[in-house]
Amino acid sequence: MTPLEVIFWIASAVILISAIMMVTRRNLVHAALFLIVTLFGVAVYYVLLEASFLAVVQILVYIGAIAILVIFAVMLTRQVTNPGQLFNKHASLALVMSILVFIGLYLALSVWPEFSAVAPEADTAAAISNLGTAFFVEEDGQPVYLLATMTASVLLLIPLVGAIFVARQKE
Amino acid sequence: MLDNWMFIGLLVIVAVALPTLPIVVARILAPRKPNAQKMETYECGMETVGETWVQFKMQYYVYALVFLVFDVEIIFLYPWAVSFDQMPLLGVIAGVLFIFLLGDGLVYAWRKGALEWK
Amino acid sequence: MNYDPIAIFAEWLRELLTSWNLSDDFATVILKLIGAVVVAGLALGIFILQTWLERKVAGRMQDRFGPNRVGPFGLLQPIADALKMVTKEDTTPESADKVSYNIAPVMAVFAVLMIWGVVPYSSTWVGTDLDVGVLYIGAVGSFGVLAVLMAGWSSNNKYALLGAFRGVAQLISYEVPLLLSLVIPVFLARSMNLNEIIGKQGDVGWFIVFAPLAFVIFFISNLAEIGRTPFDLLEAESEIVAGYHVEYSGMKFGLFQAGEFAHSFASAALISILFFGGWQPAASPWLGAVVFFAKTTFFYFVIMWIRLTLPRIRIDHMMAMNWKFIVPLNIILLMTVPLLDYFVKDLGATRMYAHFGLNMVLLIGAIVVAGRAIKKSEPDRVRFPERAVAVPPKEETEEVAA
Amino acid sequence: MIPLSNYLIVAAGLFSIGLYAVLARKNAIMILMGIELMLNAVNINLVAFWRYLTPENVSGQVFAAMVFVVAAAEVAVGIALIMTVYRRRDTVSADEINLMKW
Repeated sequence: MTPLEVIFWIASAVILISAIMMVTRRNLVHAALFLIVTLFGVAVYYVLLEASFLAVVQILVYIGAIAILVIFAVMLTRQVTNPGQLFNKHASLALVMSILVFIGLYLALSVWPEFSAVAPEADTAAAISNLGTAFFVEEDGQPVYLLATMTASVLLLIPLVGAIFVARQKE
Repeated sequence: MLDNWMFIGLLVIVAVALPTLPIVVARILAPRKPNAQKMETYECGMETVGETWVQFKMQYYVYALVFLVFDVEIIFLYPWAVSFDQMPLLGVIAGVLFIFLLGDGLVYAWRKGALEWK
Repeated sequence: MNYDPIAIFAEWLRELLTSWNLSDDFATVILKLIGAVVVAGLALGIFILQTWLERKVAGRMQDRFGPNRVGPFGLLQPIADALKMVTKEDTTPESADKVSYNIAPVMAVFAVLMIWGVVPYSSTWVGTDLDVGVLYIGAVGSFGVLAVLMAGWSSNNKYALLGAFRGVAQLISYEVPLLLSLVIPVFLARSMNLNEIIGKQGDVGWFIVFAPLAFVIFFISNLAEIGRTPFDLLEAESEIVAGYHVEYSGMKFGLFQAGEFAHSFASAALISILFFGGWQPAASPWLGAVVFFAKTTFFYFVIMWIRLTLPRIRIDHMMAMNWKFIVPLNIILLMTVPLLDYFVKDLGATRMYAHFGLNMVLLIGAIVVAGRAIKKSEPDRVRFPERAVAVPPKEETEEVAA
Repeated sequence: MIPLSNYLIVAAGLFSIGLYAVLARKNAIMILMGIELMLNAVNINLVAFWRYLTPENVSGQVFAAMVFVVAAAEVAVGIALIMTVYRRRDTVSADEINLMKW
């Protein structure tokens, strides 16, 4: 096993185990902390896939913002240890469905010819500046994402509207 | 590039181990004589009343939301700044427009009073 | 002149390791591990020196001696402090969430130590040359926020939680101008790699001239991120006991303290790298490191100076300053600077003057607008009453005269 | 070298766990966290496809960035809604939020 493979298996184990831990926690802050561990593992994946920009953004956006937001929400709704039933009455059905989805995904992917492709040699260092041009430049022959970027910008206004909404509520 | 990240990975291990070490040393060296009063929650000598989660302002959450917006904006701004030399005028204007839209949102939130600390 | 002892040492060590029949990969891992230990150890070593320096400077500024009992000039004081910390009883409140409670101080130090992984000490001495260095610094900062939140929540104490909420509100608010102002040096250097940013400053001039406004914003938001006195609302010992770490004692409290100190030095290092050319103009590794640390110590001194001089800001003022002044100003800066740069980017020295001029215009405009807004919002500001003079009662004086 | 299949299988597993959280947990915040897991699984796939199939074209990374944006907006609005419901009805249990049912 190469060092890369060792890191890959450790990261996979961390991702899956902490995801399962997250789902089964009663204490929601603990669940959020396990979510953070999972997200960190995904960041390691991005590093292994040589998408260093996304790895850093994963930490910045997911751990730095989204996870903090979730923990805030847990604390503000005072539902840290939610009493009573953890799972709803369809929990066993949901478990069966999730496993079926996993098997279905696996079967669907395994017949795909590229399923066990090996990574080609590539210059991934240029990806960051290519990202910049991909986001903002419209070029012939290149895929065009300018519209998507602008839509993202508009989409980001929605949380601001949400902020106004939350701020204006009466105590 | 993975070589660089290997250093970061090792630094993660070291940076966790280094602060853990004094805690472990302190656990060995420091005295431990717990008693019921010492282990109480500190509240200026009073016994703590009620649960910890008492009324918190929604305002905290509002700031977190506005922060989230700008944090995500970063994804687009940094690659834009890095690849500015390859940018035609259209790209420059698109980027400025992108920032303008978000600044516009901030001004709107401001006018609607979301940024007031109450 | 470019004698590089670390490179020579690394080469020698690699040869030694491979002569023991270790594979090349394994030797690389060992070398990098040693590098990581050196980088993290250096940061902690600086922290130990800092505790002495900070108390000495604080003493001088407040007209007292500071530590002067242990060793010459009190230089051994940090060791005495460390011994005391380690042998002090460490209480954990009964109702605390044990795991989070113990992880939080480690994470607070972790977040700061990680910054040093990408800081270039000189042209060749650098932990690692990440091509996303600047963004990486922003990313590891989010672990600091997490540490505050975990410490406050796990203590299960109202004051701690209140402090944590305030602290997180402050940290995330000021992370916005921090990240947005970092775009400007990245933009000017067209790179996120810290060493390339420094190299670019050697070519075109230090970015403080190009972007004084970004520097001011970066400096202020860094002060807030450190959480020291003008912005120490997350501690605010006179208001909410001691904020999020009220329950911590002994070594764990010491770690929070270490995180704060190391963070202030790391911020000074970032300021000197991003805006003052880092190890420039010295090309040789030795001299570069000396120049870098001299600059960093200077900015660390400025941070200390501010801490020891200014009183605490009120929380609503602090938030208003961030969201209604710094962030809008930063957004305007981000919209105008690229537009200007698109037209002047090939003009050499003119480019520098253009950038400087634009920054000055924006700065003056912002000060004027903000001044008017403040006057408008607080028309009946509390003014000092007319100076009271001790006047003897009238009757008495008349009596005496008669 | 690690084949593409490893990443895809782990991503599928992560997706299924997220799906289970969404379907089975009562707490609405927990459901949002499950959605985050699912989005992360999707992102792993996008980045893995980029690296293994089209590394010369950054489309995969662009899509992943868009997923970040959508995830952030979704969490922000979702939690704002949950908090509003919590204030009105004093619950965050998805079973009890049945205003729209009839």
